[in-house]
Amino acid sequence: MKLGIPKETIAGERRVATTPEIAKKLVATGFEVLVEQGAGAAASFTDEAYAAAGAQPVARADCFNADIVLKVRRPSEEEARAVRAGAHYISLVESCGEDALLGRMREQGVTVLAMERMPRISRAQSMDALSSQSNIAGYRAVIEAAACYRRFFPMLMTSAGSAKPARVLVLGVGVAGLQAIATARRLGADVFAYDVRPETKEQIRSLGAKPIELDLGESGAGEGGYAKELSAEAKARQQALLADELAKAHVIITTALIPCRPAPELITEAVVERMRAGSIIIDLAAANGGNCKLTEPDQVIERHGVTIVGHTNYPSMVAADASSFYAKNLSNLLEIMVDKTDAGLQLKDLTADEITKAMLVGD
Amino acid sequence: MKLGIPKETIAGERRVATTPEIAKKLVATGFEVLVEQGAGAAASFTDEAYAAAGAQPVARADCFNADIVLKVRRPSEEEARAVRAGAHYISLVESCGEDALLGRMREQGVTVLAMERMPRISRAQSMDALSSQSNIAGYRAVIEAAACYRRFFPMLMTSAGSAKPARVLVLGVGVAGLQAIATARRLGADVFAYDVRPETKEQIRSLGAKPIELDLGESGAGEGGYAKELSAEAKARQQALLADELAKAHVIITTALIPCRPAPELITEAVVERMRAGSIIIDLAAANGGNCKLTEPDQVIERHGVTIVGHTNYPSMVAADASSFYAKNLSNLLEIMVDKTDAGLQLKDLTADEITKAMLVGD
Amino acid sequence: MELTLTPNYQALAYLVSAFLFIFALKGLTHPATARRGNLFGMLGMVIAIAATLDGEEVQDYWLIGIAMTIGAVIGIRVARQIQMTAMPQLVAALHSFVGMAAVLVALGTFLNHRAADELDGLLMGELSAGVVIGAITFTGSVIAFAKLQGIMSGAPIKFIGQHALNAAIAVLTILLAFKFGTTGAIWALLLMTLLAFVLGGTLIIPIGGADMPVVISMLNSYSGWAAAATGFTLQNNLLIIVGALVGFSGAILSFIMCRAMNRSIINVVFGGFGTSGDSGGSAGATAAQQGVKSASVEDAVYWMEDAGKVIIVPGYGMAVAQAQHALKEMMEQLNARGVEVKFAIHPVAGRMPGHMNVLLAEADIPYDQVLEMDEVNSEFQSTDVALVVGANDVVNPAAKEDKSSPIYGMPILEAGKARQVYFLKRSMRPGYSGVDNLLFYQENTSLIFGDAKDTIEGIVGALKGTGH
Amino acid sequence: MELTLTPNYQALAYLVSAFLFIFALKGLTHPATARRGNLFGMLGMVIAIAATLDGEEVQDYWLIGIAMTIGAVIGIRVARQIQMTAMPQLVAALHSFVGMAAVLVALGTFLNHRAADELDGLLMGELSAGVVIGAITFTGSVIAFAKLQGIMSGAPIKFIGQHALNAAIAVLTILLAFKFGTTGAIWALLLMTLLAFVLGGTLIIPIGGADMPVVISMLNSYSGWAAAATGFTLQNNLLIIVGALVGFSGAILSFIMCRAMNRSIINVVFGGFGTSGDSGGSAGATAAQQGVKSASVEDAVYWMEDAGKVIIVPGYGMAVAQAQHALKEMMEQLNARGVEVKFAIHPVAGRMPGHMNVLLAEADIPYDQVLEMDEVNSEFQSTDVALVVGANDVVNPAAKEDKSSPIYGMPILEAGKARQVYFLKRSMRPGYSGVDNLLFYQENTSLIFGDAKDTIEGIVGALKGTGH
Amino acid sequence: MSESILALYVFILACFIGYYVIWGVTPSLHTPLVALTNAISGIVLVGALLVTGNPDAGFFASLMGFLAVLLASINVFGGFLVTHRMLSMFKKKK
Amino acid sequence: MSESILALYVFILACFIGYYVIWGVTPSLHTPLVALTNAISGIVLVGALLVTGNPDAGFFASLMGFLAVLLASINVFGGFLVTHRMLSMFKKKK
Ligand SMILES: NC(=O)c1ccc[n+]([C@@H]2O[C@H](COP(=O)([O-])OP(=O)(O)OC[C@H]3O[C@@H](n4cnc5c(N)ncnc54)[C@H](OP(=O)(O)O)[C@@H]3O)[C@@H](O)[C@H]2O)c1
Ligand SMILES: NC(=O)c1ccc[n+]([C@@H]2O[C@H](COP(=O)([O-])OP(=O)(O)OC[C@H]3O[C@@H](n4cnc5c(N)ncnc54)[C@H](OP(=O)(O)O)[C@@H]3O)[C@@H](O)[C@H]2O)c1
Ligand SMILES: NC(=O)c1ccc[n+]([C@@H]2O[C@H](COP(=O)([O-])OP(=O)(O)OC[C@H]3O[C@@H](n4cnc5c(N)ncnc54)[C@H](O)[C@@H]3O)[C@@H](O)[C@H]2O)c1
Ligand SMILES: NC(=O)c1ccc[n+]([C@@H]2O[C@H](COP(=O)([O-])OP(=O)(O)OC[C@H]3O[C@@H](n4cnc5c(N)ncnc54)[C@H](O)[C@@H]3O)[C@@H](O)[C@H]2O)c1
Repeated sequence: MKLGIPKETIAGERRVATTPEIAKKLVATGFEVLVEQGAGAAASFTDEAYAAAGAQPVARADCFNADIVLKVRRPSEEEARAVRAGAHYISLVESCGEDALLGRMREQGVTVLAMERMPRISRAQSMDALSSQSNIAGYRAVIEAAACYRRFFPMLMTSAGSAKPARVLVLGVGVAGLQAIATARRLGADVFAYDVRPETKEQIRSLGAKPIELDLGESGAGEGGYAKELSAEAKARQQALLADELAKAHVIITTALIPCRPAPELITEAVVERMRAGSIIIDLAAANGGNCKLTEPDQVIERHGVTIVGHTNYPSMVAADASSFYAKNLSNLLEIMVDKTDAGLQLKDLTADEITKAMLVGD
Repeated sequence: MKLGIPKETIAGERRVATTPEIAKKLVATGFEVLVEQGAGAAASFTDEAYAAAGAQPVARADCFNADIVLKVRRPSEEEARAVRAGAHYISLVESCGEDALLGRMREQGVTVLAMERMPRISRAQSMDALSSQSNIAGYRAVIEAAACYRRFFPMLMTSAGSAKPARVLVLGVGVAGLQAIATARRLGADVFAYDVRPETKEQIRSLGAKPIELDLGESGAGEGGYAKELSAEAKARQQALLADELAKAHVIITTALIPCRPAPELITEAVVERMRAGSIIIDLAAANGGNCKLTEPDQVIERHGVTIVGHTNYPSMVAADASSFYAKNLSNLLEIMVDKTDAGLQLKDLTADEITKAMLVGD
Repeated sequence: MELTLTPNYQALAYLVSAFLFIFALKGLTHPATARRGNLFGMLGMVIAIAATLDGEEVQDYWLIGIAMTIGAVIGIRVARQIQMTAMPQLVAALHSFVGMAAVLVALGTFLNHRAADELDGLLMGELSAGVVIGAITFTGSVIAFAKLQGIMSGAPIKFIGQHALNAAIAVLTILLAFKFGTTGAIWALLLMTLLAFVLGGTLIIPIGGADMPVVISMLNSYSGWAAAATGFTLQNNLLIIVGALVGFSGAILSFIMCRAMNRSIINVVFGGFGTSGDSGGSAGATAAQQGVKSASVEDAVYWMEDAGKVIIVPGYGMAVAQAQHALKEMMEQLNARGVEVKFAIHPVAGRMPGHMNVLLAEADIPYDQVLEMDEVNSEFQSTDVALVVGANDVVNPAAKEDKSSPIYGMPILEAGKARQVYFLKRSMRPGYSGVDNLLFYQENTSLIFGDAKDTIEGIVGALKGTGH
Repeated sequence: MELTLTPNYQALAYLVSAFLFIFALKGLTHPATARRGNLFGMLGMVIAIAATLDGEEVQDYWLIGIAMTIGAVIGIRVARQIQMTAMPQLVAALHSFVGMAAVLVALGTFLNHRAADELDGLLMGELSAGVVIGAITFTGSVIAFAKLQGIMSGAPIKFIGQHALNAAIAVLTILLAFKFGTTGAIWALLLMTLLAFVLGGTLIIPIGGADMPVVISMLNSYSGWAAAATGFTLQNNLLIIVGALVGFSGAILSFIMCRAMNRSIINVVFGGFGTSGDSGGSAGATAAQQGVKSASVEDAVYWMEDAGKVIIVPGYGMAVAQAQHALKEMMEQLNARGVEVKFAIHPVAGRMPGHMNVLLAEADIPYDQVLEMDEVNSEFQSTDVALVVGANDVVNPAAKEDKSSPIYGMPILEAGKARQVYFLKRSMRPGYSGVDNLLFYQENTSLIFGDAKDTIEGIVGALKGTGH
Repeated sequence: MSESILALYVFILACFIGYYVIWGVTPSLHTPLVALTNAISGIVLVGALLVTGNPDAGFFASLMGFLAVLLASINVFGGFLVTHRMLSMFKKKK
Repeated sequence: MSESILALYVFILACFIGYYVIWGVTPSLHTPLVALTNAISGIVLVGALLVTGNPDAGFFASLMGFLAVLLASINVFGGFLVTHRMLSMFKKKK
C-alpha cells in the first residue's frame, strides 16, 4: 500500500505530514512511503534522511498517485484534482459543514478523512492532531510574545533597578491556553487565565497560575470538552467584566474558540486603548475572526501603542516538532485503519470503527 | 543645570537615555531635563509621559545646548559637533584607545565620559551600563533562539510523541552568559556552559546548568573580573576540545568577549557542518567579530542547515526595560557627580572620585 | 560483716529478665532490630522460667513438666502450621489463654493462701483485680477470635442500652470484689469471676471487625495488667514489672494504632459510641468497606527506604497539589539511601500535553530520571514500589481488560506489576474518565489518603527521621 | 483483715514527688512546657521536704530550721542578683554544694550508724560510693566554677602522665573503699574522701573552657549518682529514684550536648585525649575562638516558629546550595503558623543581575513576598528573625562603616537590625569581595554552619516536628 | 518502707518505661509488636509455676495451676514462634 | 525479696526513665535543663534532713548534717530560681 506525502503548498506552511523517524515506522509496518522531494526541507528534514529511513523521495505527481495521500493542510484545487479515484486523502481539511471542494473530491472517488473531526475519546488521544498542534501553538505564542515585548517577562532585581514581571493574561484555557500558561510561567511572568468552562479553574491553578472568575449567569461548557457559544447577553456581560482585567495586562494571549463558529470577541477596541503602551496581544484565534476586534490575520499591527499579532500558523513556526507530532498522529491513525494480512496490508471497513467513522467527510 | 537627552540616531537603536520615571527623579534632584520630542517613542515612552514627569519635550538643537548631554550610543559626527563647549557628554562611546572623533570633541571643549569605562568596584555596580545591558542581551538572545528554533526547548511527553529537550550550550559565562543560562533553563532546555575563567563553574551550577570543563593548560582569568586573551596554542586547543560539545548542541549562544580585543573564535566552520540541521547559533559577539567564524553582523543567515543569528543590538529589542536600566545607571552616576548647594546643583571635581576619573576620556 | 547479696540471685535473674523484655519491646519498634528484639524476649522468658523453677517456692516438678510439655507441643505446632493470613486469629486465641491462665493463677493462689490461712484484704483486692482482668481478657479474646475467624459476623453488633448494661455489670463486679476483699466469701469470688467473663463478651461484641487489631492490642494491655495484679498477690516483682510494661505499652500501642488508622481510641474501646456516631465515614473507612487497603505514610517509607528501585507515577493530582517540589526532595532522600528513583510519564497524564514535564522541570528533576511510558513499562516488574501520585486513569487496568470502559484501548503505565503499589490521593473518587480504578483492589496495592503534597512531605519527614 | 497502707503515706508522698520530678524534666525538653516543668520540680521538692520532715526519723527541727533558713536566704539572694551572663558559673557553684552536701550526708550517716552500731559491709560500700562521687562532684564543680569565672585560665591545662595519675588515684580510692567496707576503718574513709577530692580536681583541670557546659552537665550526672548512693545508705527510695533519674538524664544530656557541639563525649570527659588530638578544629570551634556565636537548627526554629515576621536574605550561597526549593517549603511551614515571611533581595546578590529572582521564581515563591532592598530595609527593625541564607557581602555593615573597605559605599540590606540574625553558611570565609563580615560579631547574630540546603531542610524538619 | 509500697514503686516506674519504650514504632511493625507483647504477657507462666510448684497446694489449686501452666506455655511457645514467623516475612529483599 | 534488692530494682527502673525522658530536648533548653537537673539534685537535702533530724545524732554527725542542710538548701532555692530566671529570658514576644 502506497502512502504519498506531497510538499505543502499553502504560503508559509513549513510542516510536512511525515518525518524520517515516522516514515521508518510506516515502512516497517509494510507501507510504501513516497515523499515528494524537498517536502521536509522547511522543517529541517532532508531528502537523504527520508531515503535513509526507507522512504522514496519522488516527484510530486507520484505522491498523488498513492493509495493514501497524507497532508497537513486543506487541499488546493490542484491537489484535490490530483488525488486518484479510489484513493484516500487525509489531512486537516479545515471545513465545517457543506464544502464544495471536498464534495468534488468525493465525486472523483476519493475518500476524505478530516483530522479535525477526530472524536475526543481516550483511545483517539494519540491521533488527535488538533491537540498536538494546539499544544505547539500555545508554546510558540508565548515565545512570540516575549520576542515582541519590549520588557522582561520575569521579575529581576538588579543594581540598575528592578524589572517588574509581565502580567500575562491567557484567554481560553484549552490545550493551547494551558501550554501558553505553562510557558509564560516558566519565563517568570505573572500569569492569569480565564475560560468559560468552570473546570478550567483547577487546571489553571495546577500550573501555578491564577484563574479569573466571572459571573456570566450561564455556563460555557459544551459537548466533548469543547465550549459552546454564549448567549448575546452573556457575551456582552463577559466583555464588560473582563475589561478591567484586560486593561491591566501587559501581554494577552487569546485562544478562545468554538468549533465551527466564529471566535468569540473578547477584546474590544476600547479595552485596547486602555492598555499600557508597549503591551502585546497574541491572537491565536486570528484565523477564525480573532478574539480581539482589531486583529488582522497574518499581520502584526500596532494600534493605540499595543502590538497585535495575528499570525495564523504557529505550529508551522516550530515546523520540525509540529511535523513530528502530526506524523505520529497520522501513523497512529493508519495503524487502526489497516489489517496486516499475508497479502500485505489491507484497508479495514472505515465505518466499523467509531474513530474513522467520525472522520469520514460527507457520510 | 540642564540635562539634554536627544533621540538616538543609529539605525535600529530603540533605546533612550532617560525614561519618564527617572526623569522625575532627576527633576526632583534639581536638574532641568530636556528630552527631544519623540526620543522615547521607540521604547514605548510617550512625550506626554515625559512632560507629566516634569521633563521638557524640546527640539533636537535645544537638547544639545544642555550642560550635560546624555546618550546611549557613540555620537555621530553631527552630534559630536552639536555639543557646546564646556558641556559634558556621557554615553557608551564604544571606543578603545585613540579615537579621532572623541579627540575633536575634547578640543571643542567638551568633557567626554565613557560609560563602558566604569570601574568594576562595588560602589560603581549601580552605574555599570555594560552589566545592565549585557544582562538584557543574555535574556533576549535566548528568546531569539527559541523563536528561530523549529522545535521545543522543553521536554514534553505527549500522546503525539515526545519532544526531546533542546541541548543549549552557552559559551562565555559573564553577565550575558549567566542570564542566557538562566533563561534557557527556565524554558526547560538542557543547558551546558563553558568559560575560560575557572570560577564560573560554580556559578554555572548555581543556576542549575552543567559546566563543561576543558584543560587548556592556562587560565583565562584576566583583570577586574574580565577574561584575558589566550595564547595562540591555547586558542587552538580550546577550539579542538570544544568541537565535540558544540557539534552535539542544538542551540549555541556565544557571549565570549575580551575588552578591547577581537572576540575569540570558538566555533569553526567545520563544527557548524557537524551540527544537526535546524540548529541555531546566536552570536552575541557579532559586533566584535563574532565567536563563530561564519557570523555576519546584523544578519540572520543559514549555513549547512544551521541558522546563525548575528544581531548586534539585543538590548534595543527590549527597549523599554533596557532604557530604564540605562537611565538608572546614568542617574546613579549623576548623583555622585554633583553637589547640591544653595545656588543649585554644582558639578564636582571629576578627577577626585575614582569612578568619574576612570571614565574621563583622554586624561 | 560481709555482703549479703548471695541468696538474692533469683531476684537478680528476674532483673535481667525484665531488662531483656524492655529491650525486646524496644527492638520491635524498628525493622532493623526487630528480630533481635524477639530473641531478647525469648531469652528473658527462659531466664524467668529457669529462675522461678530453681527458686525454693517451687518444689513439685512433675505436674509442671507435663503441663509445660503439652503446652509447648501445642504452641509450637499451631504456630508452625498456621497460615500467614490467619495470624491475627491465632494471636487472639493465644491471648485468651493468657487471660484464662491469669484467672486460674489467681484462684489457685487464693486456694493456697486460704489453706495457709494467709489471707488479708490487700491480697484479696489484688486477687480480685487479677481474676477480673484475666476473665475479661479471656472472653474478649475469644470473641475477637470468633470475629476474625468468621465464626461470628465481623459487623459491629449493637443493641440498645449496651453501655448501660456494661456499666451495670462493671459496678456489680466491683461491689462483689469489695465483698470478697472484706469477707473472703467464695461465692462472691465465683460470681465476680462469672460476671467478668460476661463483661469481656459484652464489651467486645459491639466492636466491628475492622477494629479488631486495635482490640487485640487493647486486650494485650489488659493481660499485662492481669499479670501485674498476679505479681502483687504473689509478691513477685518480675510479674509486676513485666505486667506493667506489657500493660502500659499495650495501651500506648493501641493508641498509636488508632491514630495511624485515624480512629479515636474511645470509639474503638467503647465500640458502640464510635461506629454509630460516624457520619459518612472517612476515606479510610469507606475504602475498608470496599475491600481496599489504606496505609500510612510510614508503611510507604518502610518499603521505600530499603528498596532497590522506586518508580513514581505522577498525574493530574500531583499538579493540583503542586507536589512536585516535595517529590524532588523525596527523590533526593531516596537517592541518598541508594534507592534508584524514576518518574514514569504517561502521554496523557494531567490535563495538557506535557503537563507533568512542565512541573517536574520546575522542580528541577533531572531529565534522565523522567521516562516515557514505552521506556518504563518493562521496568515495573523489577520495581519494589510504584508510587502513584495523584494519577488514576493512566494506571487503570480497565483500559486493557474492560472492553466496555470508556478508556478501553488507551495504553497504560503498568504500575500494578511492581511489588508494592501505593496510591496517593484524597479519596476513592475516580479520575477524569469517571471510571473506577481496578488497580485499587489488587493485593499489593494500598491507598494513602490525603493531599498528595502533604503525604509526600510526610514521607520526606519520615525518611529523614529514619536516618541510617 | 484490712488495708495496711495508712502508715505509708510518706512513701506515697515520695512517689508523687518522684512523679513530679519526672514531669519536670520532661517539661524542660520543650519550650512550651518548660516553665510548667520548673514548677513541677519545685512542687516535687516541697512535697519531698515536707514528707521527710513529717516522718518519724526527723525529730530535731531547730538545727534544720536554722540551716534551711540560712541556705534559703543565700540561695535566693544569689540567684536573684546574679547577672544573666554569669549563670553558668552560678550553676557550677551550686553544684559544688550538692557534692559537698552528699559527702557530709554520707559521713553523718556513717557516724549515726556507727553510734547505733548498725554498720554492715553493704552499707559501707554504699557509703563509700556516696562519699567518693560527692567529693569528685565538689572539687570538679569548684574547678569548673573557677574556669568559668576567669579565676583560672579557661585553656585546657595538661601535663604528661595525667591519665596515669588519675587512674592511680582512682584505683587507690577503690582499694581504700574496699578496706573501709570490710573493716570500717575511719582512716580509710577519710583518706578515701581526700583522694576523691583530689581526683575531682585532676579530672577537670585538663578540660578546656569551651567544654565547660558539658562538664557541668556531667558533674550534674555525678551528683545524681551521689544522691542515689546516699539513698541506698539511708534506704530512702525517693533519693534512689531521683538520684538515678538525675544521674542518667544528666549523662544523656551531656551526650546530647556533645553531639550538638560536634564533640565526642570521651574527648570531653577525659579532657586530655580530646583537645590534644583535635586537628584544626571545626567551623564552630574556629568561630567560637573568634567570638562568633554558632547555633543549631533548633535554635533558629525556636525563634522563628512563633515569630511575627521573618525576613530571608538569600545570596550566592543559596544558589550554590540550590536551597530555593527547601526555602519555599520553610516559608510554607512558617506561613502555616501565621509567621509573615518575606524575601529581601539585594540588587547584586548572587553573581548575575536577578540571580535570586530566577531561583526564587523556579521554586514558585510568590512575587509579592519578594521585596527589593529599598522596600524592605525599613522593615528589618520590626523583624524578629533575619535569616541570611548564603549571603554575605550584601549585609556587611563594613560597606557603611569602614571607609577603607573595598565594598565601602555599596548600599546594604540592614539585616543586622532584626532582633535575631542567623547566618546559614559553611564557614567563616568571606564572600565575593573578600571582606570579613562585621555583622558576624554583633550581639544578636549567630551562625549556623553547613550547606544552606541541608540547614534549611533541617529547619523544615524541626518545624514539622514541633507541630502545634 | 513496706514491700507492698516498694512493689507499687516498681510497678509505677515500669509503667513509665512501658510508656516510653513503645513510641516511634514503625507502623508495619504494629502487628508483630502485638504478637510479641502477647508472648511476653505469657509471663503469667511464672505465676502459674509458683502456684503449681507450691508443695502445700491442694488438689484444686494444683489442678488450676496445672491448667494455667499448660495454657500459659502454649502462649509462650506459640507467641514467640509466631512473632518470629511474622518478622521473617518482613525480611526485605536486599 | 530483700529491700536492698527492691531498691536496686527501683534504681534501675529509674535509670531507664532518666534515659528516655531527656531525648528530644530543644538545644536552646540545654542550659536551663542543666540548671533544673542541678536544682533537682538538691534532693540530697532529704538525706541531710534525715541525718540532722536523727535524735540520736552525735555532735559531729549533727554538724555535718547542719552543713549539709545548709548547702543543699542553697542549691535547692538558688537552683529553681535560677532556672526560673533563665526560662523567663526565653519568653518570647507574642
Ligand atoms: N494530558 C492531556 O492532554 C489530557 C487532556 C484532557 C484530558 N486528559 C485526561 O486526563 C486523565 C489524566 O490521567 P491522570 O491519571 O493524570 O489523572 P486522573 O485520572 O484525572 O486522576 C487524577 C487523580 O488525582 C487525584 N487528586 C486530585 N487532586 C489531588 C490532590 N490534591 N492530592 C492527591 N490526589 C489528588 C484525584 O483523586 P482524589 O479526588 O481522590 O484525590 C484523581 O483521581 C486521563 O483520563 C486523560 O485522558 C488528559
Ligand atoms: N549580582 C551580580 O550581578 C554580581 C556580579 C558579580 C559580583 N557580584 C558580587 O557578589 C557578591 C554578592 O553578595 P552575596 O551576599 O550574594 O554573596 P557573597 O558575599 O559572595 O557570599 C556568599 C556566601 O555564601 C556562602 N556559601 C557558598 N556556598 C554555600 C553553601 N553551599 N551553603 C551555604 N553557604 C554557602 C559563602 O560562605 P561559605 O563559603 O562560608 O559557605 C559566602 O560567604 C557581592 O559582593 C557582589 O558585588 C554580584
Ligand atoms: N481526548 C480527550 O480527552 C481530549 C483531547 C484534547 C482536548 N481535550 C479537552 O477538550 C477541551 C477543549 O480543548 P481545545 O483546546 O481543543 O478547545 P478549543 O481550541 O476549541 O477552544 C479553546 C478554549 O477556548 C475556550 N472558550 C470558548 N469560548 C470562550 C469564551 N467566550 N471565553 C473564554 N473562553 C472561551 C474553550 O472553553 C476552550 O477551553 C479541553 O478541556 C481539553 O482538555 C480532551
Ligand atoms: N562590579 C562588579 O563586581 C562586576 C560588575 C559586572 C560584572 N562583573 C564580573 O565581571 C565578569 C565579566 O563580566 P562581563 O560579562 O562584562 O564579561 P565580558 O562581556 O567581557 O565577557 C563575557 C565572558 O566571556 C568570557 N570569555 C572570554 N574569552 C573566552 C574564551 N576564549 N572562551 C570562553 N569564554 C571566554 C569571559 O570570561 C566572560 O565571562 C563577570 O564575572 C562578572 O560577574 C563584576
